[in-house]
Amino acid sequence: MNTGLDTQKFTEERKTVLQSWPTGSEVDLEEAFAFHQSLPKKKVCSIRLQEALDQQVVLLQPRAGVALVDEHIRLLSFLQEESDLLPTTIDAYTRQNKYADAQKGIERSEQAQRSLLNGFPAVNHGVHGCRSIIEALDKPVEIRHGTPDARLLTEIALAGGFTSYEGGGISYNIPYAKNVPLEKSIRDWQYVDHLVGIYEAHGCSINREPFGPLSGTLVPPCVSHTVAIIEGLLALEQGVKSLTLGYGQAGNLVQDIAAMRVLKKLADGYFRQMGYTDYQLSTVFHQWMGGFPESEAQAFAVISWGGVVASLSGATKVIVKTPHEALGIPTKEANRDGLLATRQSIQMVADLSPLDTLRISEEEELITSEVTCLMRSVIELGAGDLAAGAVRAFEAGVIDVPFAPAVCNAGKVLPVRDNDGAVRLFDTGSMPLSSDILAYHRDKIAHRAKQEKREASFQMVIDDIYAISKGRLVGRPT
Amino acid sequence: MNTGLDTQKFTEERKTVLQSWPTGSEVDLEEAFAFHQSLPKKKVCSIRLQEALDQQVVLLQPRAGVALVDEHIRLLSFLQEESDLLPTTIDAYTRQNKYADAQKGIERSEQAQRSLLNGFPAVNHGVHGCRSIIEALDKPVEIRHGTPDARLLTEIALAGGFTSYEGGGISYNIPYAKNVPLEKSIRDWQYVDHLVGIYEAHGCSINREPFGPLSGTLVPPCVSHTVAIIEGLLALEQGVKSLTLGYGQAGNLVQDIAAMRVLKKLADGYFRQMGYTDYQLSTVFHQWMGGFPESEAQAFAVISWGGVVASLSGATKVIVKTPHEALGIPTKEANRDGLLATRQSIQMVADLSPLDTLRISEEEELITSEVTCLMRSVIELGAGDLAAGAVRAFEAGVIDVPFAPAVCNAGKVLPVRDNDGAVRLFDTGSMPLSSDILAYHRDKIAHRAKQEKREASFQMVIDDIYAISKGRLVGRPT
Amino acid sequence: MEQINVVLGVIGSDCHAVGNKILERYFSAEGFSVTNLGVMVSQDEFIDAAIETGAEAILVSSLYGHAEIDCEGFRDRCLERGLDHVVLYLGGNLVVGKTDQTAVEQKFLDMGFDRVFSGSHNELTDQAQLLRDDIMASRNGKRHRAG
Amino acid sequence: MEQINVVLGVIGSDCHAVGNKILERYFSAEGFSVTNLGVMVSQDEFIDAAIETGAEAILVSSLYGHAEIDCEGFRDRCLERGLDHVVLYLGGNLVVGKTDQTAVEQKFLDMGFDRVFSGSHNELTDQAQLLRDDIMASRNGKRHRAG
Ligand code: B12
Ligand code: B12
Repeated sequence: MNTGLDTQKFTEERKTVLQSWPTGSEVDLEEAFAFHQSLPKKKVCSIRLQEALDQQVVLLQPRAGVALVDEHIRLLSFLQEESDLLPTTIDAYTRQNKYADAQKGIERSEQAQRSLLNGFPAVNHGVHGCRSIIEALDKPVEIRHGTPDARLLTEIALAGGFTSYEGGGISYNIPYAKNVPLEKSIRDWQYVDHLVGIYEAHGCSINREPFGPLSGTLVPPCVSHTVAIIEGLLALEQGVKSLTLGYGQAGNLVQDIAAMRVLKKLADGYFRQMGYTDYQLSTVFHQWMGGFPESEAQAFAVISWGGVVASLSGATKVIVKTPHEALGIPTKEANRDGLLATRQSIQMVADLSPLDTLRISEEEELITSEVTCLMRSVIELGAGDLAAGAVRAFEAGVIDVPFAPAVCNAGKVLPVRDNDGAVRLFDTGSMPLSSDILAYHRDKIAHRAKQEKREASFQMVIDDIYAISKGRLVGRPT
Repeated sequence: MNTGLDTQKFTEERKTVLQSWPTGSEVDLEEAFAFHQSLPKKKVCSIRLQEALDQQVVLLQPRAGVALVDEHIRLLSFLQEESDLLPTTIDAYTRQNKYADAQKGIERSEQAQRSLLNGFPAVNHGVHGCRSIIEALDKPVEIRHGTPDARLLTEIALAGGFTSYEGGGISYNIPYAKNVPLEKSIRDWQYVDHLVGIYEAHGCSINREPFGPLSGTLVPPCVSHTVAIIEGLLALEQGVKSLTLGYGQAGNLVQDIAAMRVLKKLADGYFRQMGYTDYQLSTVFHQWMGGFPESEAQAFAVISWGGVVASLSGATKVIVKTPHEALGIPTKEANRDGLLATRQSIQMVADLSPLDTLRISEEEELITSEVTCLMRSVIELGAGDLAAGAVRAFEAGVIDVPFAPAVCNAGKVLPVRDNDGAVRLFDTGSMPLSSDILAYHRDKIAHRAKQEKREASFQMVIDDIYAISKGRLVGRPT
Repeated sequence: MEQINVVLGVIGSDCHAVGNKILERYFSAEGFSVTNLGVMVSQDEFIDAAIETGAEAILVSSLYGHAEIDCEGFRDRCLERGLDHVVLYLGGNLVVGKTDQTAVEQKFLDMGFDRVFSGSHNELTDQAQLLRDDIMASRNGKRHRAG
Repeated sequence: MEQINVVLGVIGSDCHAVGNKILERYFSAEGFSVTNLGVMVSQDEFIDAAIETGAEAILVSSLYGHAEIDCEGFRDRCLERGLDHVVLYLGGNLVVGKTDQTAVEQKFLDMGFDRVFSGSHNELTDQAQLLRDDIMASRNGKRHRAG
């Protein structure tokens, strides 16, 4: 299945996709290309990313989405000043293709005069709804969601003028779905990437961003990096040209800097090895994606630390949390405050030359070896078909995302922090890591257990899950 | 003048001091010793500091002080939960010995039902007022002020049961006064230290903390370290046993960590060299002391970064700012929020092993050489009398604090940031630094000037002064 | 101790799995026999499982903000399907946005939930004890209704 | 350009020196002849210096929160001492605590200051121009009184 999709089959499939909800009929590709070509440079995501790459600055992007178009435009206009890139976060019904439920949410939001949806239902609002967003704003806007089958959403969003699109067949299935087979989501995302490829072929640049953080909860860098590299390769194969690979802050400074530094190196290595040379690659750092503290002051500290690490790790962009994170969808003011704190943090450390510690280099080597083990296995399992390799890798537990809801994920791996707070593997499940790597993880965890005078256990994992929300990185016994 | 004060002269002087305001008559030393000896351990500052030194944790201390006793107790009780050490910040009239003005402030505050003073007028409230504070709280309380002649305030505060006392003959003159001769303030602080020595001799532990940040504005570490070491030596000579030396965050991670690491090493070196062995030495890191951004979200980022660096630099305690810093004396909620953000920041990085970068070691060496140059000159100028050496050093501009208001400070030195954001010397005035050090500073500044395509100038200094309040560390041209 | 069956899950299109895994472990460790349906569970799936296992309580989570829509009519549906005495608990981030928690909890109590735990940092402390008590009360025909 | 003399300083027991040094530079660069009294200046010291130098404006800073007490009666004192036409400016953190800035400014305008710049991050942009205009108006007997 790992090939550029067949054009004729794709065209047939498109018909069905576009017919699955009335707004599908609004999509007209030729007209859409013209719209994209008419966009001013400042609204095109990949152009803005290139500037950031050249200038080595970090771009800020919030999350935001509400039920109604006008309200959503007001929200984004408010956030625009403090953002470099804008989002349109899609609601959870649309993510599950429940457009009728989304419609109910729109109606009830109109009645209630407040958003009852946790995001913007782009399919229901259609191409015209999307266009009014793009037209009203002065910066690139990205669709951010979590949709296993995003074919219709992509059709409408791209025709609607969005120049950047988050997601992937693995990263938008494993953490976001329960019963969707991985073959299906990967196939549906090949459709998405193929469509993006068509836009690219017509001179319309669409940035694609696999979702790095996965379950957002103690994900070891080697797991999310492997997924990011696979999704990058799958996208390139369909003709994608602008890629942003992501990583969710794990919390330990050394591990986070190392992870971000090798992410780009590793990806470039695999991309070139597979024969791709004509692409733009940037990185995105997600501020802490796990449970937040309820206190806004403490949340600001978490956000600020995320800003600092985004900058120290050389990310191209950072996805910004808000002081309301633990409580609910943020008000626009809380959202802006997250941006303000993040920018201040970034700019206070932006002038610092890269940290030159030995421990960062060692951690870079470790992650590189780990990813090499996993990728080797994925490639072997695929026997020339990377998509098939990915599916088999998940079946075999070669890639195993902690705390993910999807049944196609083995769920045997258990991460826990070491004494320095770096995420290590307590139970390595079936991940084919070399014996010296396994020993390294074991030793690191044993060291912590000894410091805490207790056995490493599931309780220690739970303590680590709660830790940041209770005010610290490592969940020590009290 | 640099000797333990003569007991008889001291006793005579005390009489005059205690008579300078009616509440002076409340002081009874024997009764005060008994009160101190009756204090539970948790209220004694040096005991709490020793715990922190042993456990290698950072203690948090806010600033707080209002006009009226009850209101002040309510304020500190509110802050107590989130603090490890408590403050009593003294108002600016008391600092200038204007007790009559302070009295007016008390009366007007009673009328207005809000504090019209920027701190707690301890002299006016007397020993009994102070005692009610100490009795009402469960943690050590320190007097924090900025008083060139603090003799009466010290008498009342120590008799009142405070177990920690900030200030020094240099650090509470140069940044806080205009026309007070340095001989006089140093002499008056020898009185203070002598009194502390008497308490120590009677088994009552009083922690002494020279004020590290000085003008709080681009102070090069070598300047504040030299002052801290001199004040430490002057205090030890009068019998002080528990010392906390301070440093104000300069903003560049490498320079700040290096500065904090060498502060303790250098001080221990000079103390031992001068024959002192029986003392407790801890350090205090002040979160950013210069102008703050007005936005509370941005202020939180500054505060959080200060918390992170306090922890990474191994401080024993940190003095915490609030999100209201740029605007005015904080509400109690804003004050607590500063503490919450700081503790979250500290605890998120507390588990990280010390950073092992070469650049930190190089910066440590630089600061060590600089301080060695300055201290050598001070000791030479003193010819056996350190206090005299200090006075002459300021006369000669050997020590020169940037942006200080005191006329006894040369005011020729001009600091500016280098391209990494470290504070360097643009105009070195008359500071006797070796030629290679001078060349280093010159080169670093030239490098920045080149990057910014402009000459280093006073405008660059001004840009740096404003920078943090405008959202970044280095004041680049826009 | 006698076995008490309960059903656990995350309602609607909600994929938040972390809290669910911890809740399963907590209530199991506290002696309940837990049927965990995981994430993305519909009202009918909850009720089917409760009937099948003879559960005395259904523990519903909703994190993603759509509880108002997803939980509507849950109690009625239980009654319709013959679950007269089942204890209904709800927890998580129940509405879209930061809101006054007491008002939020009242809204869901009015919908027929027996207890509501809103706000995210819901430390698991005495919830198992409350559940045991509520189930006992329900057996004696006194179903607890807070508020 | 003709020389205009102004007096600058920080009032009361206030030691904040940084802003003062920048203000000196700013107004000098803008062509005023500035007599900077530095920090901790009493009302009478300001007035003495203004009389001595024939200053047409007194620029007062107060950062530390005691402006309400320190500035009381400043305008009357000027009049008493024969400074009928002097322009009075005030800037800094004028009251204790974070407060509504408009109300604060009004309070000091009512005290007789011609312009009040409160809040800390007072970017120096058009203050020199305003001062020149106000001094001209004052020469023509029209003393500006905002508010
Ligand atoms: C991690 C996370 C994710 C991960 C989830 C990975 C996974 N599959 O599990 C990812 C990144 C995939 C994700 C996705 C989304 N998320 Co999310 N997510 C979070 C986050 C940061 C932490 C959740 C968590 O794991 N906490 C740790 C666990 C241990 O705590 P818990 O889940 O709260 O559960 C405890 C308690 O609530 C309580 N409890 C829960 N249920 C019950 C029931 C009973 C009976 C009892 C007694 C107790 C109880 O006990 C649990 C254990 O202690 C929260 C914000 C936060 N809390 O900081 C947002 C949050 C829950 N997510 C949110 C949203 C909106 C989404 C999305 C819709 C995306 C979007 N629009 O931004 C999608 C969801 C799509 C979908 N279909 O559901 C919102 C919900 C908003 C609201 N309610 O107003 C939150 C609050 C963030 C925010 N402020 O915007 N998310
Ligand atoms: C650095 C600093 C100090 C240093 C000062 C060193 C020195 N000698 O200069 C030290 C540490 C010594 C210090 C001490 C104290 N400080 Co102080 N300090 C600050 C701080 C952090 C920055 C001030 C600064 O230099 N800013 C940079 C300069 C460039 O800006 P600026 O001073 O605001 O001046 C500009 C504008 O205000 C404007 N402006 C000012 N005057 C005028 C006049 C005119 C006519 C015009 C047009 C414009 C104008 O233009 C200036 C140049 O741009 C501020 C808080 C902040 N702003 O972040 C607190 C602050 C001013 N300090 C404060 C206080 C209370 C004190 C103390 C009393 C201690 C205490 N209780 O906490 C003592 C003062 C003792 C005394 N006798 O005065 C408070 C004042 C509270 C209030 N008003 O409600 C503040 C606001 C902090 C706070 N939130 O509590 N401080």
